[in-house]
Amino acid sequence: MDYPAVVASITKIDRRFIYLLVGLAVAIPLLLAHQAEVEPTEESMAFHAGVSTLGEGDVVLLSTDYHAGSASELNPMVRAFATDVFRRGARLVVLSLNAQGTGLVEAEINKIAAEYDRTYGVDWVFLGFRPSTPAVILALSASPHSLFPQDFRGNELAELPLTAHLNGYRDFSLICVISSGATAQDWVIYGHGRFQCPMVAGLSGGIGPAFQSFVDTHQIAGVLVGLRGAAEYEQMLELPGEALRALFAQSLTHMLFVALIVIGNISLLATRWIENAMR
Amino acid sequence: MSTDPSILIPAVVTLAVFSILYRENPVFRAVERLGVGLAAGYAFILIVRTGLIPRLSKALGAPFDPSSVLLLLPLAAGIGLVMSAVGHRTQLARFAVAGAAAIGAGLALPLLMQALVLSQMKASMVPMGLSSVVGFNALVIAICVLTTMAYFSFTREPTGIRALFAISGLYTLMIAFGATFASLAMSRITLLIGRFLFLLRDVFHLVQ
Amino acid sequence: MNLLRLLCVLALVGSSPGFAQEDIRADSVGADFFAGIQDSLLIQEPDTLSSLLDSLPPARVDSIVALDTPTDEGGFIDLYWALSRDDVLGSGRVTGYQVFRATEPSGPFQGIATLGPGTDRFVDRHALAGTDFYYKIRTRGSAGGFSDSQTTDAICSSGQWFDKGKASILGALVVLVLFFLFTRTLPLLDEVWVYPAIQNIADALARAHEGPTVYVPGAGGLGSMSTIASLTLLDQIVPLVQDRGSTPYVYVADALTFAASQQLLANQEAVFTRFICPDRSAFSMAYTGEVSRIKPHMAFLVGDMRDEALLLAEADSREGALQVAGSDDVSQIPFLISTCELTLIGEVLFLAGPQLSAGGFRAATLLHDRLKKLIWLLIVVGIIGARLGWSWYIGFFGTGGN
Amino acid sequence: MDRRIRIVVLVLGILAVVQFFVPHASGRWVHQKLLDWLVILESGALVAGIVALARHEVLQFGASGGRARIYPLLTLVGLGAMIFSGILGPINERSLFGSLYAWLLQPIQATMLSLLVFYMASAAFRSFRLSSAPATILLAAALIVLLGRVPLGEKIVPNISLFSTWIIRVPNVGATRGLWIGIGLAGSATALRVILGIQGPASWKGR
Repeated sequence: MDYPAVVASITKIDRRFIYLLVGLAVAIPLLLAHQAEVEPTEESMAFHAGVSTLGEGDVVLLSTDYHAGSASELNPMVRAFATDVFRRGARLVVLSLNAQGTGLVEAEINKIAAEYDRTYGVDWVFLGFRPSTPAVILALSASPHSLFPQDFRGNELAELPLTAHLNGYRDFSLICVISSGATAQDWVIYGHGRFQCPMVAGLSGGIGPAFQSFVDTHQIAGVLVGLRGAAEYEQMLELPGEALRALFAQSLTHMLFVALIVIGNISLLATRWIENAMR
Repeated sequence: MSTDPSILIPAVVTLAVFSILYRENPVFRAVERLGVGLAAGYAFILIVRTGLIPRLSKALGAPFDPSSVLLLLPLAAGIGLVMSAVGHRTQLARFAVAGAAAIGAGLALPLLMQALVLSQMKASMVPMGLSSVVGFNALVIAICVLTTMAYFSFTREPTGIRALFAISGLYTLMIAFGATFASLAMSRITLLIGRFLFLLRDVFHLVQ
Repeated sequence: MNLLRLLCVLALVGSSPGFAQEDIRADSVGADFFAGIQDSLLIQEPDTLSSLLDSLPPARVDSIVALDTPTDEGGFIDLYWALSRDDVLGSGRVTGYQVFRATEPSGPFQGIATLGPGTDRFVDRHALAGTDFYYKIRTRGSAGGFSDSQTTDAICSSGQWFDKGKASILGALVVLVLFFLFTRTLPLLDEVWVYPAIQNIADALARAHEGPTVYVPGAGGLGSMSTIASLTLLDQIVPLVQDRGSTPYVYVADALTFAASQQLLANQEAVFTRFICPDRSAFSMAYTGEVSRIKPHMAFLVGDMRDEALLLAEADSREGALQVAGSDDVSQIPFLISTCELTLIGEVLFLAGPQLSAGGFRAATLLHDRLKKLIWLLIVVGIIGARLGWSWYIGFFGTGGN
Repeated sequence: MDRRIRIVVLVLGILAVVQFFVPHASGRWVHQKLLDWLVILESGALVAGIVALARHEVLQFGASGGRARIYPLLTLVGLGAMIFSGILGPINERSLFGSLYAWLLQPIQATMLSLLVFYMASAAFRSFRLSSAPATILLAAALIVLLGRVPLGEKIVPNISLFSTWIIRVPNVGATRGLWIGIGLAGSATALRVILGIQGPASWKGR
């Protein structure tokens, strides 16, 4: 048998074959519909604890800063967070620092608000999107009214019971940032840095490790990281949702990644070894 | 299979985008260009219709406030930007850019110091030692911070003990980058799961 | 009345055995005598006792303090008080507190807030600056009874001109400015070591040839310092690239950055500056299309690169371009390292422009290294200080709430 | 001209720094005005940008021929459809504007980003190599975290999640903290130079 040729063919495998493997690794577990179980991490528990301090009537600022690309990871967090807030009788002011976020979030929260019998304008308000991230974060400190004279639906903010008397960060008991990356850093620097308001964050998986140091400094009280964070939060709320189910597919794809890295390296080492042996 | 257009249309474009995995093709290109136009238009409407117009109409409708005259300055500069976009270069556009950069820098300066420098410095100054897990971890973190900082040196090549620090800094960075890479892969996988779930559940009804 | 109070306390001891004995001892008679009564009463009739106690008003709030919020623009008053002694977790004796406010010590008092049990502070956010206010706290009990605290002294809120909590940041800024001025007085070294990654860029540029070179100054706005740094680098690179016969294409996602790069390159011939889309992910889509059309041989993705960076890098690598990437977003760096030939990690991105320039900017390098040395030493001292319990030293670095 | 720009930059920059330390109402007023300006400038620039984009696509449509013409046309169609539906009708989720988003834009973008998994898998196979000592360390850390963050990994290698959590909480925090300090320092030095007009718009020669 021609070993060098076999090994070489592994290294030069068509990338479309790898694409197919990835597709299968995601699709098959989804078809099996297996629900994973997870053990919550400290950071997720801290996130939950942060939300637990809310009482009846407290106002929470939720900033949903992500685009459609991260929706499958972050929408479950928004759903779980809104459910948690409404269950506690707290109220929600939502905005988005990504234009795309507006289209994703309003419908989601609307559904949950209906489920918990919450009225728009009294229990929650959607402010919409504004450009220039640092400016918006800083401007909310004084009052949302100058930046958002109207909400996303065109209502005057001064006429809605929830927002009529809002006067900057001191009126918010908690700030929750759900972000795919672009703005979480800005919230730490401009939002927490300037006003020291309690803040929790739901981050897409990729940026989680980079933000761990802000958790240690208490600049962020607690974080949910990626799909796993969302799944842990769902489990703590006893709210079986999409995240818990998707986690199984995630597990298998991780294994595929590990296998690919290992096979890639073994084939490389083998090629080198064979080359040396034949010389 | 679903026949609802609100499911079918997204399904078609989803598959059109996936077609790039097989090879470069005109359908993918077409969908991509359509997406660019849609995204630009979407952002434009949100900014103009929900942001600019209510603000301006409020400023015009409200009783005269001397301080709102100050808003005319950036407004003029903004108009200068629009004019330069259609080919009329004006000095106003230079003021707009310079002003925005200056305000941005001024706002950022103390906050960068606070959030990225002072807070992070303070967090490293905790009691450490080998007798407890917490102390040990704090020690490792402190060593990592100091070596990573030593890795970047711009005035002269690190030599001797500094070179040792710099090398350790490189290894520390690699550990952090490895961890981040893995988490990033994780987050991207989730996106794909979202799309597959849409296709398998909403379009083809293969899963509940 | 004293006897009633004693009974209340006893009931609490009975219902929660862990309740701090010190509290009781502190304001009652001798401990031995007390323990005797406790035993006899509790053993005899606990049920009757607690039902009797429920109908009594809860203990009132003591030591209420009103202070002007230390750093604000005026209009805020902080209230602190010690919890009612009946307010014990799980006992349900106290159902909440009510905050009352008046402009005269004799009233009329207006209720301004209702708070849950276990709350011992409140911020009045609508205390008109310059007006005297008087406060009292009402403790509400489970059976509808209540008791009012004493009225506070007059308190008046005012705005402050300096936020003392930010003194350390001001100190840091002063240090930065002083170092900045100091490094500018130093003579510039004739030969300055160039950081390897930056030297590699210079080498790569020297190998540039005809054909397009693509430059993306990040996808962020002018408010990000990395965008400014990237534009400085762009300014250095464009003439170098053009000298080698290559055409620079600049693609920008943020509108103000677009205007800025147009102005920066206004007197450069034959540079194509294009605004694509204000949306980061749509920008990366459009960029992919553009790159496959113009087929660059070199691509710079430097600046405020966030999650779109991966798509951009992937597009370039499919076209086989030599890629130089740089980001101050720590989470994007690993992937950039694995896909791009050269990566400017974090702070290197800020110093690439200054280091590549002919001389004037060398001061930037010097300033950065000196400041970093200072910080390094400050951290080392802080670590030793933490061991020795120098909280005053570590306090220097505290900023507000941290 | 350059002088006037330098003065504007210096004054605005210093105002923006000073207000940070002033809690008094006048500090808040300056802060509010500066932010108002920034948002208005940003909005103006966006309108300018969209105009430039449309102009470019129209020019490209005129310049290209045959099948290539369809691409600029599609961008213009997308742009026009969004803008007209957004101006003429409501912009809630049930409107034409909302439907264009939910039916076309949202799936296009979500799918586009999900393609990255495929690219990353391919990159993991091809370019994650034990080529040097640093690369080996990066690889090892990546493998541990990949295994440790999912329930299945724990079944293959017991206690790996503890180790992966330790990596994220300890060495990772140390390294990123070192990076953040450097970035914060370099960023604030850059900001100082922008305000003083040594770097940034005030230092550009222009025409």
